[in-house]
Amino acid sequence: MKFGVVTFPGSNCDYDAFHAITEILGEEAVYLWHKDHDLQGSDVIILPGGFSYGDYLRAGAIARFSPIMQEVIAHARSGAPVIGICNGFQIACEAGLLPGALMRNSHLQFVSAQVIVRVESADTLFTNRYERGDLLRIPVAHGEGRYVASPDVLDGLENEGRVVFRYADAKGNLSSDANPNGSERNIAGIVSEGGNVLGMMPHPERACSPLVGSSDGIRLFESILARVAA
Amino acid sequence: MAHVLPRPGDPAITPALVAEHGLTKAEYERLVAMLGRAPTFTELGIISALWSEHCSYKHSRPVLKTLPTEAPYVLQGPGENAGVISIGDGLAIAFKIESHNHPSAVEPYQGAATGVGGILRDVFTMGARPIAMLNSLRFGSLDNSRVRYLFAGVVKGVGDYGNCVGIPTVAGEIVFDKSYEGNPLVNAMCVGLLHEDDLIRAKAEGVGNPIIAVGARTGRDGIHGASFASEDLSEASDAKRPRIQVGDPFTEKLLLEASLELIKSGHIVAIQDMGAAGLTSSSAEMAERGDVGVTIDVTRVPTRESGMSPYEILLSESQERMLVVAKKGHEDAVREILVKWDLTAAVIGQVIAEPVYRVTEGATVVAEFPGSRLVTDCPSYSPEARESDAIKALRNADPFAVAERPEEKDSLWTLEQLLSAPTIASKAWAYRQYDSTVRTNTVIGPGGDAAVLRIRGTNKAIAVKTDCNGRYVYLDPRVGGRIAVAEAARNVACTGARPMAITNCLNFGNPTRPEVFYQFREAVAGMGEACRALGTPVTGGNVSLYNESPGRAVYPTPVIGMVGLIDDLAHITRATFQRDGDAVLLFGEMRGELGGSEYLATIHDQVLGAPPECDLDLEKAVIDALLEAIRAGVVSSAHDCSDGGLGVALAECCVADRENAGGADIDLSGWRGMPNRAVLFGESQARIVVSTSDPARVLEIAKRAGVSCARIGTVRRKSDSLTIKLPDSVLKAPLVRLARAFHDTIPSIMSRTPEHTTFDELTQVAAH
Amino acid sequence: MAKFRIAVHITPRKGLLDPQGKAVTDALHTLGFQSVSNVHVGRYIIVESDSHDAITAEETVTEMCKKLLANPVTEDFEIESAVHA
Amino acid sequence: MAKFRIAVHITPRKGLLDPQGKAVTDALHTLGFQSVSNVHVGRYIIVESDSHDAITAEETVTEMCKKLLANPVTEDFEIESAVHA
Ligand SMILES: Nc1ncnc2c1ncn2[C@@H]1O[C@H](COP(=O)(O)OP(=O)(O)O)[C@@H](O)[C@H]1O
Ligand SMILES: [Mg+2]
Repeated sequence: MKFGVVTFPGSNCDYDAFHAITEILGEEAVYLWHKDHDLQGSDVIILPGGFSYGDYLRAGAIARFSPIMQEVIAHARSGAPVIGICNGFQIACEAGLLPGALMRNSHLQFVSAQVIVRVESADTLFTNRYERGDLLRIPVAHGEGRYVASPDVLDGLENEGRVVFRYADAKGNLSSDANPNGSERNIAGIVSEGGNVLGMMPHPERACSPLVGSSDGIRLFESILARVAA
Repeated sequence: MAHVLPRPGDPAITPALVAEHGLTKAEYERLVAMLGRAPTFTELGIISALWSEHCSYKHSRPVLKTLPTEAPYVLQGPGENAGVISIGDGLAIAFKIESHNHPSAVEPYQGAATGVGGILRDVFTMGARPIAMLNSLRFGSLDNSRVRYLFAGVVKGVGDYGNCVGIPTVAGEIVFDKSYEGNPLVNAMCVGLLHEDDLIRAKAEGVGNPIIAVGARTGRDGIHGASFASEDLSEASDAKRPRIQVGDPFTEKLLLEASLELIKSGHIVAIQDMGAAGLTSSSAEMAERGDVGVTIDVTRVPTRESGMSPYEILLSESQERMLVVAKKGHEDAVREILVKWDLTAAVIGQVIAEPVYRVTEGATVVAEFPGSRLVTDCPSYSPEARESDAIKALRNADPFAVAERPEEKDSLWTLEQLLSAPTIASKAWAYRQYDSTVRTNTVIGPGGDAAVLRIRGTNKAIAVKTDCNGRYVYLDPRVGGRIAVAEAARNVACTGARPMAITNCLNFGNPTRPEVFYQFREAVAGMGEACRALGTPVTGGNVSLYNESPGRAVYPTPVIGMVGLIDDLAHITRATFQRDGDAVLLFGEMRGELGGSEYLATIHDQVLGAPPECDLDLEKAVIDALLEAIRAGVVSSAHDCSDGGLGVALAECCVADRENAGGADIDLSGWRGMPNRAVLFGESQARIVVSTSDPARVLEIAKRAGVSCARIGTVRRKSDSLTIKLPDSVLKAPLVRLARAFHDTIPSIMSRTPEHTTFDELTQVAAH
Repeated sequence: MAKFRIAVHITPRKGLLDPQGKAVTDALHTLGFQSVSNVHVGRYIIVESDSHDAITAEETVTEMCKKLLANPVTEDFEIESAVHA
Repeated sequence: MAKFRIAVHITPRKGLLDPQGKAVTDALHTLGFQSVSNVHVGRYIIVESDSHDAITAEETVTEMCKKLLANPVTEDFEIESAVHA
């Protein structure tokens, strides 16, 4: 399968995503330059972390208008897989591919830490290789990761099983201490109505080798392969 | 030589103006002699920047020359933007440390941020991709709200800039001491990775080659930052406040990618950042290194504001700018690469055969100096050096004459006091704001003895750390200088790395004061001794003098940035106890030295006594023995004894990794006749706490190396306390109390302060 | 064509948690400003733009707000009348 | 005592680099708003505070700006006249 990793001028996790796909997953990956209009036949698009345009004004606000995003949005609307990680999540929300918004962390500080996320639904395109309730150790690194949306949107997400990951403690409880940014209902990741767009603040691409602390992120990428293979 | 006339509208050169530019009468006469005439205003500005301490090293150069700089693997020593060492496999590491003390004292957030930006550029202009940032910070007491404000602002500035550019900040040190109250130290270090063949030097070459200004436009900010960095902090710097620079990490990221692409493209011959003294020093330094002449037309420099004078354009310290010497005819190719990254490039001059440094404003010459003498002919001083009698007296005072406090009967009380001393306590409050995992090379991040980064495509890793105990250097500069290097070496060795080379940042007071210059000379001498003994040459660094707030100099603080190499990923070793039942061993000798200790400072508010002895042969032997044991695969953890001595080191081995805290049973009762406080909190050097599954093997390795090594206990992962048998009592320390003291202190101090919500720290932080 | 300055106020949606506002309120209290009951923190954006007349200038800036300057999910915006720059 | 609302505008000091303003200007251009010549991004802060009269309220807020709300090194601030909340 072919993964397209979008490189915005200020992306800085594109490299990590690229290596996770090629080295760990052993799949093909290409970088997609933000000024191009060509997805180069990618099956899966990754909007990587970073500071796409310095994240001035609002994280992701400017990036969503770059040329490549027209193609990415079309790709998503056609039902094809798109993953927005961290800054990519913010861009996906700004672009309307996912509901809600990501605001400044409630404690107002950038937070870099290994957090635990609980798998809330294991039958999505991105989590079918996990079990519901699995606790994953994945790093977060962001200043604007507090997920917000109107109560009815939040209820909708929950009722439709579109909340994929929540911040939890080592025992799996959704305590507020386990919530690194004040996200509503401890939400760490959601999928779109069609289930083909995933947005999450934690960095699965940074959790693909025990050498650097965790390999819990690998199965997320494997899930996509499994589903498409099936 | 062209005929240079004063520029209409420029102020006339008066003694007052000369003084304002920080030039002494003698220096002015030197300038006139060099020119054979009176300088123009523009020329005066250029010289005041180039002859400032920061750029000229006029007080430090002769002393720096005494440092060892060579080893077979050193590819680039001092003299370039960064030092470079080979790590095999055709790969090399570029690294450099630099200070941004004075700007940070005035505007902590921007001061620290632009400090990070500057050192990043020094590294990627060598052709290296930055892979890690470190820092070394000094502040006054956190009880002072201004200090908390500076601390919060600096940490946020360091974090936001590195986070945005996407370079992990992986290690550093933070020390709090009254001596830094009015003059914090902010040193930033950058480490980069490159292919040996991509190494490029900032050396102008090739007559006729175009000189191109790249990156951000030139504004009026930071004019005379270089000379600003060379003055005492005082009202004078207040007046310069509006001159502070603002950093733009986003542009820096573009500049980083564009520069690396330029270097690979082969279209350029040299590249250098416009750092201190901006266009002036970058162009002059490149011309000098290449021993060629240059001519620059300021009207071609892209400016942010209209009506900027040549003086302003030459001295502006606007950030995120580079100077490039391209190959003639490749201008468009260069421009193309920059356009791709939305950056501008403007040809502003060229390399010429005539040995002059010439600046024109359109057709008119506004400044001209004879060739490279501009850089080489700067003044050089060796001021008087005399040790202060007061400090000598302090050193000779007997630490054991300091009476114990009644509370000390309970050693747990003392241990908790030390663990919660901000200098010793966990710095997670700060490094949680640093992205330490981006680029996924970080095997050991902040919190360990040293940070460890794997080198992709090899089975190797590097270990990096910054270190300096200014209190030791204050009490005995020679010994303190040695210890700074030895401790840094020990720290990287604890992770399994062979110490390779250092960069250094010499933070001292006003060198024209004899007691300060004595400290400088002696500390550098001590560093040199240690570097020779440990085989870690100096590849570069930076000098920051005049670190004084009215009246008082900061502790002399020669910060060492050490790089070590791990040949096999399997050798990577952590600081905390790992396996239940492991034997706990102590490498090195118990000398019970309390002089200059954290114990005296924290518990008794005393800074006195001779700092611990630093036996460099022993240091080397201990490091070698430790590395042999690690390579033998029998070491589960290794942690060196530093601030707070063995007691604090053992506590850290148990609770530093809070999620995986575990206990241990330790027996130190063998050191009879040594007071508890000396056993527990003495800071004798060359000591390392090791846990191992095969004590016999480790003891045997130590024996062969002639290093004393003793079994002092057993790891008890399931126990809820650290138990230490002392000569005349038993210390039973519940892990929860140790953990609370160590982990909760700084967060609770910082949460009771409003300062960390001041708005300059609420400036853009975004996601990642 | 003439140059206009248009000021825009962007404020967090009512009802949304405003940690900045709260942090500042607390900070002000600690600094001794007890009389403060509430603080709201928003963005203040000044756009300098060429236009035929003030009306058109304001319309254009309204466009900018809808498209980029404000996030419809979390923010409200308000445009001050254009003045000659 | 009465409750007043005081609005404060905080802007980056002239002459200092304004990366945010520059980024937004560029973005607006790519969005087709070519007529934009310049954008400055600052903060808009509304303080609700009890005070005897408007004058005192404004003086207090000026104090707040000097102490906390504005960065004396990099920013300028401007206070609008207090209104009854
Ligand atoms: N303490 C030091 N020891 C060795 N070399 C030093 C020291 N301080 C400065 N240097 C070297 O002098 C040169 C100029 O230093 P510096 O002015 O800090 O460089 P930059 O122009 O990047 O600021 C650099 O090559 C640096 O490595
Ligand atoms: Mg440099």
